[in-house]
Amino acid sequence: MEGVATVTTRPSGELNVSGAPDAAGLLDLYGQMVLIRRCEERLGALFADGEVPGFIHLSIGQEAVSVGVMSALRRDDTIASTHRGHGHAIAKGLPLEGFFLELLARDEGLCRGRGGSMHVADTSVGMLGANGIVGAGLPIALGSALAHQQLGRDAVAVAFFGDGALAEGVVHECFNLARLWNLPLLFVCENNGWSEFLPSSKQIAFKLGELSAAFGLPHVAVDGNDVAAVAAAAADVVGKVRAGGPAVLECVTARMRGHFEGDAQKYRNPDEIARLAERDPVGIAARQLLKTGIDEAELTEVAETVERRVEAAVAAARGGRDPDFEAAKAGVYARAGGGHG
Amino acid sequence: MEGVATVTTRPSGELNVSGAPDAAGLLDLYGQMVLIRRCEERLGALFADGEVPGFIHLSIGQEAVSVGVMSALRRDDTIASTHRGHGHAIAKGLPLEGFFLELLARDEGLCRGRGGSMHVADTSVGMLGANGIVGAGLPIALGSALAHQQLGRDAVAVAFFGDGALAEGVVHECFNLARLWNLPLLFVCENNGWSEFLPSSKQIAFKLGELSAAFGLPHVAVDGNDVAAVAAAAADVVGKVRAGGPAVLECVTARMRGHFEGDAQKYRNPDEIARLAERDPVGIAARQLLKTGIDEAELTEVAETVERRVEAAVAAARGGRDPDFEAAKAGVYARAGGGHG
Amino acid sequence: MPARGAVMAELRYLRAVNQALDDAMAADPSVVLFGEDVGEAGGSFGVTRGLRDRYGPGRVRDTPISEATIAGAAVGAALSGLKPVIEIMFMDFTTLVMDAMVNQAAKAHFMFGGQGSVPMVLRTPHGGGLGAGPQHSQCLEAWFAHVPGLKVVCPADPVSAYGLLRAAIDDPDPVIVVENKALYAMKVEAPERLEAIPIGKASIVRPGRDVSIVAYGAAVKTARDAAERLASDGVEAEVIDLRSLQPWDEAAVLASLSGTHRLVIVHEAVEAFGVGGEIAARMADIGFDELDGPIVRVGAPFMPVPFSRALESAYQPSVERVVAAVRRTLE
Amino acid sequence: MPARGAVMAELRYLRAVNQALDDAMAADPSVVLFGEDVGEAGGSFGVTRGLRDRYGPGRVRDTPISEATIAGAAVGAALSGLKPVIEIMFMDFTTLVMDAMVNQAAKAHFMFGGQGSVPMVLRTPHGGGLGAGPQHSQCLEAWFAHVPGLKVVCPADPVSAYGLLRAAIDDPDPVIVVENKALYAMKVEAPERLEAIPIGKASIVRPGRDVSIVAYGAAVKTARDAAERLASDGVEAEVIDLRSLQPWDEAAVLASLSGTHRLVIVHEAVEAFGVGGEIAARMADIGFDELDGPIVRVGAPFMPVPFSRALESAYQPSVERVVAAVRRTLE
Ligand SMILES: Cc1ncc(C[n+]2csc(CCOP(=O)(O)OP(=O)(O)O)c2C)c(N)n1
Ligand SMILES: Cc1ncc(C[n+]2csc(CCOP(=O)(O)OP(=O)(O)O)c2C)c(N)n1
Ligand SMILES: [Mg+2]
Ligand SMILES: [Mg+2]
Repeated sequence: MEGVATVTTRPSGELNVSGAPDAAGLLDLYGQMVLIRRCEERLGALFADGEVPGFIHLSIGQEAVSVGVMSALRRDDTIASTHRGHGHAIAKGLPLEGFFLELLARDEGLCRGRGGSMHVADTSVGMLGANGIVGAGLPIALGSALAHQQLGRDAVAVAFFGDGALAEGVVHECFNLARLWNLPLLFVCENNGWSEFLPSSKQIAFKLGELSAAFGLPHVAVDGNDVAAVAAAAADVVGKVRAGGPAVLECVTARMRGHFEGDAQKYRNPDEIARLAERDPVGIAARQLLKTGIDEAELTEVAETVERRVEAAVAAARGGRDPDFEAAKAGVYARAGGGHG
Repeated sequence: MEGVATVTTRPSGELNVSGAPDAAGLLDLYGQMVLIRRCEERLGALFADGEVPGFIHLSIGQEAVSVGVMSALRRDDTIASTHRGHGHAIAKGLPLEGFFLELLARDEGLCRGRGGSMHVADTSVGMLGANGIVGAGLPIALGSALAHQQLGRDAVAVAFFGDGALAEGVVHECFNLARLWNLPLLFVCENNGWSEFLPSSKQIAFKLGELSAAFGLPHVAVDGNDVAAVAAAAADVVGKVRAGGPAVLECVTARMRGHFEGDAQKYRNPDEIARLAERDPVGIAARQLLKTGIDEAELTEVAETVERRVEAAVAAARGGRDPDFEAAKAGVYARAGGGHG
Repeated sequence: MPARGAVMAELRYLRAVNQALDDAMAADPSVVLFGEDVGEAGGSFGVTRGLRDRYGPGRVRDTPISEATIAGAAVGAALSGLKPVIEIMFMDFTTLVMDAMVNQAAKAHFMFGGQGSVPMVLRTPHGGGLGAGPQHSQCLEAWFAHVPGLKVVCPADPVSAYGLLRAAIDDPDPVIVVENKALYAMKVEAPERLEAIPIGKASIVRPGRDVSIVAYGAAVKTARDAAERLASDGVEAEVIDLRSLQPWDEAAVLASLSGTHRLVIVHEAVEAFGVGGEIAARMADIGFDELDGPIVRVGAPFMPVPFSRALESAYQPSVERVVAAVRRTLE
Repeated sequence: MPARGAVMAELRYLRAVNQALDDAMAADPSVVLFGEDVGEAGGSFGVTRGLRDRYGPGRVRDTPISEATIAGAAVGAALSGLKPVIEIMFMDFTTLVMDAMVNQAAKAHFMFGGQGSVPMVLRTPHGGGLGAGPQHSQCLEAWFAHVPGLKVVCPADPVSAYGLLRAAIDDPDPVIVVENKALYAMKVEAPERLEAIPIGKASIVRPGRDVSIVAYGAAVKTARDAAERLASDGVEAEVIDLRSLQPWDEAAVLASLSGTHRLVIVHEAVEAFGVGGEIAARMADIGFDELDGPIVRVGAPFMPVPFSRALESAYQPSVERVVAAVRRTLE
């Protein structure tokens, strides 16, 4: 199949991927992963304590995908995310305080408490929103890529989605249209093996690589728990997308928590859960760093810095105001007028 | 790719396909094609004269698909059709008078004048409806296949669709689900090269064979203008579907008329139109028959019989009543009750 | 049909739905369920728990995330001898099944001239109050009620949840059963026996002479609470639980209005262009001579369902707003 | 903005839409069009003819048959600096774009807390009269009017078709422009200049003192014709063309009702749970004291749009039915 490449990286734990970040770069990626991890752990606790309303889907275990892919993007590149979008949001550079303020439903939050976890957005950094509708981010990213192309910007758009989302027809429509219009659009599938409470193998009858090939989309598969590998693959594929059109990046990863917080995961084999720690992307990166000569103390420092940032954001969020109802009601339209009924 | 076969038949004009019908069988298929052809020509004229309301999409040039596929089906097998569904309907055995009565919007019509061309149906012969919504027939056929499977019937369901429909996401959803549940479902793509006024190559970035392979669906491609070839391929693949699960049959054919009646086809190359006659499935079958020793007189007789049947049906249709409005209004539900507002 | 649950001391809404599915499947082998996670996991809200074990993986099927195909397949299955009951996890996701429901399910019986019918049920929960935000809380029933060929019911309590679902499954036409996430935990004392409740019939849940309050779904409780509050001021409100939205019980509403001459309509859905609009419009026509005051609606304001608790509680129809509405029409 | 068409002697509805697109594209390079066959073929109804040649294949794009992606892409494009105008060939096919329009386009500005907006337009023709049958004739505008965050307009004549579309394209929010297949051929004497018409404002197309007839789309002509007929009997009907359905001009309707004290509402859509329900309900509340007779609606009966001419012409709102409705409220 013309133009179709499949790349699979080495088993995690070795920092040997061509084009991979150097030690300083890896430390930076590591720091971002620790940040996301800590944010989500903290959110989990806040949720359990009733401080976060609604329901939240944590991306713990999948941080390497967010951090690795985003390391290849510029601020003017755009992304459309999913219900499991905290990692994408933080890695794309959302202000941490605005993020926590939003998750705690405060008026000072990024979305002024109207959206919450499933709708976090920051258009100023090209983050076009988490999304509560599986698959709905893809056409949004496609439209964004169309805007980049049509307005002569050399930006790319990235659509994140899970393996379960592959069952939604709109995903296939987007593959087709991206190819037809040769859009600067990268499809990033976070293949964590699950779609809610069922293994996605019971829901998806095909391999993404083969599907991509049928659509004439270059497909790159990477160990999504190895941030260096993801970063290297993303740097390569994003460059190609920017220059020459759409591609698919499949990140094989693992959901270390339940589908949502509060999910007891009775459907999951305890062995599988037990083995998850081995694949922890934060641990993998830590081991890689230690091998390069970085010492424990530096990692501890990263953790401490992150801890301070996160606690500061949490404290700020707790101090936020409840949003005002009349103001919210007045904010349905960018330009109101008439009586809406 | 396991379980995937691609069969391409010889160029049309030779009756040499293994499992192909014998001369008597071919004459029967020929007769059905002539019947569909004549019905549609007659409909075109009636439409031009204002006797058929709405708009109609003729399948002239594609009769071999309807006749060939249906020759492999039983009465209890079910089909879901498209906006271009006259051929499917007639080949599946709809009563001709009821068909014309419907197209002329009569109360005695198969759908009592409520549906018309795009909604012709006859559940008693397993014809679950033409459809005005591109792609919408596929899930209906899939559900019908599910019923066959679940109720332990050994019937199959067939979903007809055009090449343009391949852009609808629901088609891909159905490929996936049919494979997952191993349903007795045959997908028949009538690839006529056009989607309304654009070549489908400008709308579809993939080859159906490759897509089918990605879904693990056996794919058979056949010259859709060679009824013997279609019949042979259908007999084979329907047998496999009945025994063992879903498959795709791609019939490469040609739309000899405009997208709908009244379409001046300015977008179409006159050369292409001129060359269409060579591929006329009725002509191809006639030449095949003549080679087997059947003589012109027999073909003429077929034409005359068809002519009489069609004219009788047209006459009957013209004699039909207008449907009654109150009766129609009372027929929205199978079980009414309460005031619907 | 006698209920298995006849010995239960209390009945929860969620359990009533489960029982209705169970009883319907036991009674009729052509009833099948499919939807996302309805099988092994027993449903995202736990509604279908135990049914896959009881009726097997053929009759209770987990589907991929393909709503359009789930609904479209139900149409085809219903045309071919099954009685499918599908679950759409949140009513907000019915945005993805509109073609199947509106262009196919609703119209088949009519547009095929009376051949066949589409005995399918689409179950889906609507409603807020859980901080689920703008894409997981919407009440979109007015869309379906506008479509000739569909029927729509919305049970407000466990007994109706059982009874309306049984009726829906028995019905030869496509029925949307709108459940309510916030009501799943609601419990009542279990009745002696559970029975189907006819589609199209309202229920007077509290008699009264001064004003008629028409409500459905979670708003029935709000209306009852408002009626209690009003009673302490000497205003006797009659509360009508519509139960069915399409067809809805015009006769019952008109009869009540003829006794009270005042009408308030309450629902959780957005007020503008909502179900209450039709009821009000109809009564402003056929009930005009009975009206002694304006028809006042209480519904959600014209905004998406907000995430924050503070916003969402101000957003949802409250007892205070219903009381104020009643006072306004009595002025 | 002066119209190019200022010299035309007559203006057709179809041509007015084309002109609005043309002028908007000339004025603003961020306006792009996409949809099925809108490019090379100039649209299934010919609305976009010539635009691809004028503005190039980048700004006027033919899409595959992927409605959900067409609409969803418009949302993403609108969030990223374009002003997309998409065409959905028949309003019946908007069943396939509900998620994009309702869960994405309508909510983005609100749920992102005011960041960005979605300046997209979805153009689509509704309406019957062409024998197009149950899946190619529906009027589904009430669905969209029920969704906070969307705006909906429905031009009844060529001048409005131009003006409302220009306003829709200029608008920072998502707007559904509902055209009418049967009106595409309608022509009027061309005005001196064509201008944007503000969204949310109704137009009194005929003054009168005895009854207010509120209509939109093709029903405006029916209402006018009915008014003429009534005038010959000495009944002076005021005819209001709503033009915008969301937001709709409550003040204009109330003002008219305050003069006439009688209200009839006419539309081609199904009456039950249709746009007229909201107008009636609102007037039965805020306009109650003005009402001297029942509010009567004239819309389609509760059935799918039938194929046969005999059925369809009985199905569509007629002058006779409007006259009868007026007589009933005057009784
Ligand atoms: C259209 C739609 N259908 C169903 C859901 C409910 N739902 C939320 S997440 C999810 C599973 C998604 O699986 P996947 O895409 O693999 O993402 P993951 O949760 O594994 O990150 C489902 C079914 C939804 N939000 N939207
Ligand atoms: C959902 C939907 N979108 C668009 C249309 C309009 N339409 C009718 S036929 C057609 C082209 C279909 O092409 P194809 O599937 O190849 O069938 P063919 O007409 O070639 O038989 C289109 C776009 C429709 N009927 N339904
Ligand atoms: Mg997953
Ligand atoms: Mg075609």
